[in-house]
Amino acid sequence: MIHFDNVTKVYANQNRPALDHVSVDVDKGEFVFLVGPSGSGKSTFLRLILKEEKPNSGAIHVAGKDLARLSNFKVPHLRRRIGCVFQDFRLLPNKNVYENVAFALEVIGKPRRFIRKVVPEVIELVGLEGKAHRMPDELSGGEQQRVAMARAFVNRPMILLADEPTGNIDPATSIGIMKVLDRINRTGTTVVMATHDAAIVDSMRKRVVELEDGKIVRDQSRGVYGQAY
Amino acid sequence: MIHFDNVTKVYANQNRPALDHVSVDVDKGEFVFLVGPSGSGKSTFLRLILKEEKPNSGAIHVAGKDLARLSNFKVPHLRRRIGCVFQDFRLLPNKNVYENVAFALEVIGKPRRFIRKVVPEVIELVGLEGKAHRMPDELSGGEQQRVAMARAFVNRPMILLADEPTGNIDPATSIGIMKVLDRINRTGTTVVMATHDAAIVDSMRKRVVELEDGKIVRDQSRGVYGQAY
Amino acid sequence: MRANFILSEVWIGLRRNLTMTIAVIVTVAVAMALLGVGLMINAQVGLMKTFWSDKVEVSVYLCKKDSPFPTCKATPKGVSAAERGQLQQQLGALPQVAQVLFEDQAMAFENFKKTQSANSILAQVVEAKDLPESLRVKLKDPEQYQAVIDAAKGMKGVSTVIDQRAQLENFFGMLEKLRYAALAVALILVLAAILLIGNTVRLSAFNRRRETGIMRLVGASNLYIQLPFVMEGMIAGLIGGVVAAIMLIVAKVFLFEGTTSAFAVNSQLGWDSVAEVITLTMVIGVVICVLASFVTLRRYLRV
Amino acid sequence: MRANFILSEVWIGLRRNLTMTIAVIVTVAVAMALLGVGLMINAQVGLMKTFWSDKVEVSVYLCKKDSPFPTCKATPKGVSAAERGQLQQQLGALPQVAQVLFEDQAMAFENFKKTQSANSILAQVVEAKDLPESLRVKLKDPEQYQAVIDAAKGMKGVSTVIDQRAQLENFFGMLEKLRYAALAVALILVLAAILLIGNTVRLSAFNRRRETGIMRLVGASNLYIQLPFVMEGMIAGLIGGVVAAIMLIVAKVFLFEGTTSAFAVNSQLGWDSVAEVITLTMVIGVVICVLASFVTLRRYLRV
Ligand SMILES: Nc1ncnc2c1ncn2[C@@H]1O[C@H](COP(=O)(O)OP(=O)(O)OP(=O)(O)O)[C@@H](O)[C@H]1O
Ligand SMILES: Nc1ncnc2c1ncn2[C@@H]1O[C@H](COP(=O)(O)OP(=O)(O)OP(=O)(O)O)[C@@H](O)[C@H]1O
Ligand SMILES: [Mg+2]
Ligand SMILES: [Mg+2]
Repeated sequence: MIHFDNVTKVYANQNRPALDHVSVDVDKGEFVFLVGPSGSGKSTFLRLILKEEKPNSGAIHVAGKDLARLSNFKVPHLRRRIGCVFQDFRLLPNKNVYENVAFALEVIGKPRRFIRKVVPEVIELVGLEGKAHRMPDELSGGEQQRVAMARAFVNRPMILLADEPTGNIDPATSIGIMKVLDRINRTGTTVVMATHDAAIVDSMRKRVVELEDGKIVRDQSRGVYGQAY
Repeated sequence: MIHFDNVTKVYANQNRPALDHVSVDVDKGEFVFLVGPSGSGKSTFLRLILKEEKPNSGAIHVAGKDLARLSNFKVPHLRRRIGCVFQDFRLLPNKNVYENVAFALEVIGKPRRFIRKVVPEVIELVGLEGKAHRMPDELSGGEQQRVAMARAFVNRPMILLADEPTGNIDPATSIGIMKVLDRINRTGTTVVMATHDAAIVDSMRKRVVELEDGKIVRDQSRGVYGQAY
Repeated sequence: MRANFILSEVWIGLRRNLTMTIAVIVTVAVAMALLGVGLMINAQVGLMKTFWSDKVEVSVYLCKKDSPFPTCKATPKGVSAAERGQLQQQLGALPQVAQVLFEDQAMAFENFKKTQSANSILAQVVEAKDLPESLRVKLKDPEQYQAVIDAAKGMKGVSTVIDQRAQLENFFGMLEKLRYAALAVALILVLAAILLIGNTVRLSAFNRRRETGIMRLVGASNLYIQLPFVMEGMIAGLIGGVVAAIMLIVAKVFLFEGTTSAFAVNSQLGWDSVAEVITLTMVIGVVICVLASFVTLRRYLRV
Repeated sequence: MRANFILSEVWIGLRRNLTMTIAVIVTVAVAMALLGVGLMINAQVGLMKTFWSDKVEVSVYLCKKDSPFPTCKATPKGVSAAERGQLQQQLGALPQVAQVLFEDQAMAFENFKKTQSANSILAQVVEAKDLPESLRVKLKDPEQYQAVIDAAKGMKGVSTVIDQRAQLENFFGMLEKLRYAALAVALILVLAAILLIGNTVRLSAFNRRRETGIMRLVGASNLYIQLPFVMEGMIAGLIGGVVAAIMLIVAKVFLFEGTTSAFAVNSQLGWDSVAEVITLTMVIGVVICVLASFVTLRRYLRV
């Protein structure tokens, strides 16, 4: 599903690469934890999958498509098949919770009837029932994160990328979120999740890829968070 | 240092209060963890201390001053004595790391010589040496959080408020940050920190105030994160 | 991509950026109204010029008895009817001349009284027999008066040749200046409008760069992202154009009708030319807005 | 709060919001230039009016021998020198009259030839003795001609009374229209400018609301937060004013000097009035910018 082949990414005006000759294969239906210290390149890895950034060298294939050869015109179609929870949420500040979630469906032209049915279900799934008409700045940090979560998987994407989806959520809610992610994963969706939450990684026992200074230092199939803790 | 007396805060257009008859006393030099599930009112509690929001009823005293009686004109002077790490960082997007940290000193009119000496020290303290000239959007999430941290305590405030300062940081770096906070606390600064990180709370053994639905459900002097985990 | 979703996005955009929208409307309205006034002044001046040019003739005055003009030395008794007929023929044969009419003393006196009405005293002191006879020469092309004057001056029995155009030249010079000034001001304003609108659209895009960035990451196509901006620009441009049209109609009624009647000119700018000007400014306004939007967005909304 | 820190913030703000700054400059420049032109047209029209008003006199024509005017029936032999002296005294005694001068036939002929120069034929046919004598009455206040005319008309030996003003009324009417049109356009533009600048400042504040919010939370005072905006507005306003001043000077040289010389009027707008207009527009421009900034920021930058 996701193939990184010797990928190097150096941001403009930086000398140290954010990703350094990284090669990974993620198969369809896998659940992968991306761990590593702050600044090790986890978010960069996810951004490359979305073609939000372009690699300096190496090839990336997502869903069978070579991203380097994908025309700008086709990029939106790729992104519609990938759900993404961003580290900084990226909610539309002028739309309420319902509209933010519905937006991901409206963009891809789903009929209104379908939207009306699915969106409330997903909002309930992340535990925000009754807050559908709040604006993002009327929500707590964790609530915003859950809206981002809902938006990412409302259109049942093939791949779900999650950048620290539990960073601002209390452990109890986190477990709820992880259960949802697990359920989504079981329906066949590939999940890649960057996280610092040792407890979650340890309890899930899924594949763990560890980055350090842009290099892969560990790739374990049923791993734990790591030694540091 | 911080006295909440029967404080209730209901956000505009909301029916459920974000804080519900809360009374707390935080003495000078104390270290307080604020815990509780997402949406329980932790950020609201911190915002009230900064007079970013006003309570609907009840009195708040900070550093001996009644906030209700503090004129708008005096608010900046209060804020200069309070350092704050926000949940969403709130860095100035057009200033680099050095300038962001220096800004807190320039606003209060510190001499340039002083700024040149202190700012690099603090940047090193949070582990961002060598990244002083990066812009915020060239930093990873955790790096941005540490810049916010540096800005909050560069002017040695009387009170330090921290809203999930380790939410986006890996455990190793988190421990470093907590050590810094502890050191600051030992110099006499009052620290109030909202967090979801059970491991940190458990390891520090400081006073823990737990909120739930805007009410204080626990106030323990050498507490742990809680039962949920 | 459902049409009504896009329309609702446009509507939300217009309302949310109300001040933006108003700014674009005001800019378009002011610039287009002034461009329109410039074009109308231009048309009016053109009309007046042709009106006057048509009226203008070369007057060839004939020698009277004992006329003191040196050219009349040859005909001390004045010009006879035969000589006059000959002159008339000679002038009519010139390639530039359309028509030659004879104005006798009675007609000259009539005309004199008409034009001198403001100065009633003169009308009392001048008699018909004091006035000279003349041949009124109408030209095919009013610009080519010089050749006719030169030719007529050399003819026998001609006392003096007067081109009425010379008397109007000052007036026309002023009108021309007015026309160029109006067009120059209008041009500056249109340039300013392009700058201001481009700027406004850019700010609008900049303000919403977060939103558009999110749209892109969620998989919205480029067209989908740009359409609301361009349509907002178009709608604002249209409204501005309508306001400008109203201002132009007001200008036409109060300014032009007033001024031209003061000039005692019945070469009024017709409503058809006003309609033309309004259509033109409207189209220019909308095109400016759409172009400014597109060009600006190119830079801001890259994938 | 160090001055050079604030200045550097202002400089950064101006550079970063370059398009904003340019927008404000263009708006101010265009609006102020047009306001200036409006004021200059206003001043020019005023000048021309007083110039002409000063020149204008009431001409009281005296009866000649056998004058056909019905009022001259009483003096069939014309007005004698004594009667003329009496008339002169009577007119001089009127409260509105400043001076009464006598114009004899020779002077009348001179003036006639001067004014009729364009129509050289008339000068040939009219002789000095054909022209009537007149008393030229200068008024203290040119507006109060009616009373003088009424009084003079009833006097014995007066054939007719002509107020030159009546002849100029049409011309003045047009000038007045021009003046009002220019001022109206200028006013609309100033209003548009206020709207546009207020809008631009608001957008600028809105763009930086995150920054200003952070400043407030870090403990920056209100003045400190607002000063850069206001100073940016002021500087942009000043630059716009300078551009407007240049445009006004160009207008003065090319437009006004050209047009007024076409009117053969030596009542040229002096450089001192131009300087006055420039100062005025500059002050208005800066004040608009600063006020627009302040009012807008009040709303946006609350604690
Ligand atoms: N736009 C950018 N320009 C320049 N450098 C960047 C940019 N974005 C990230 N970096 C740098 O690249 C490195 C990797 O960043 P990345 O965001 O991938 O880290 P991360 O693993 O997500 O960290 P965290 O856990 O703190 O979010 C960091 O050193 C960061 O400073
Ligand atoms: N500006 C606002 N307007 C309306 N409601 C708000 C606003 N800000 C917060 N709330 C609501 O108030 C409650 C408390 O919010 P607060 O941000 O204090 O929670 P929190 O404890 O910080 O949560 P988290 O851990 O998720 O950050 C939440 O239910 C939230 O939805
Ligand atoms: Mg990251
Ligand atoms: Mg919070």
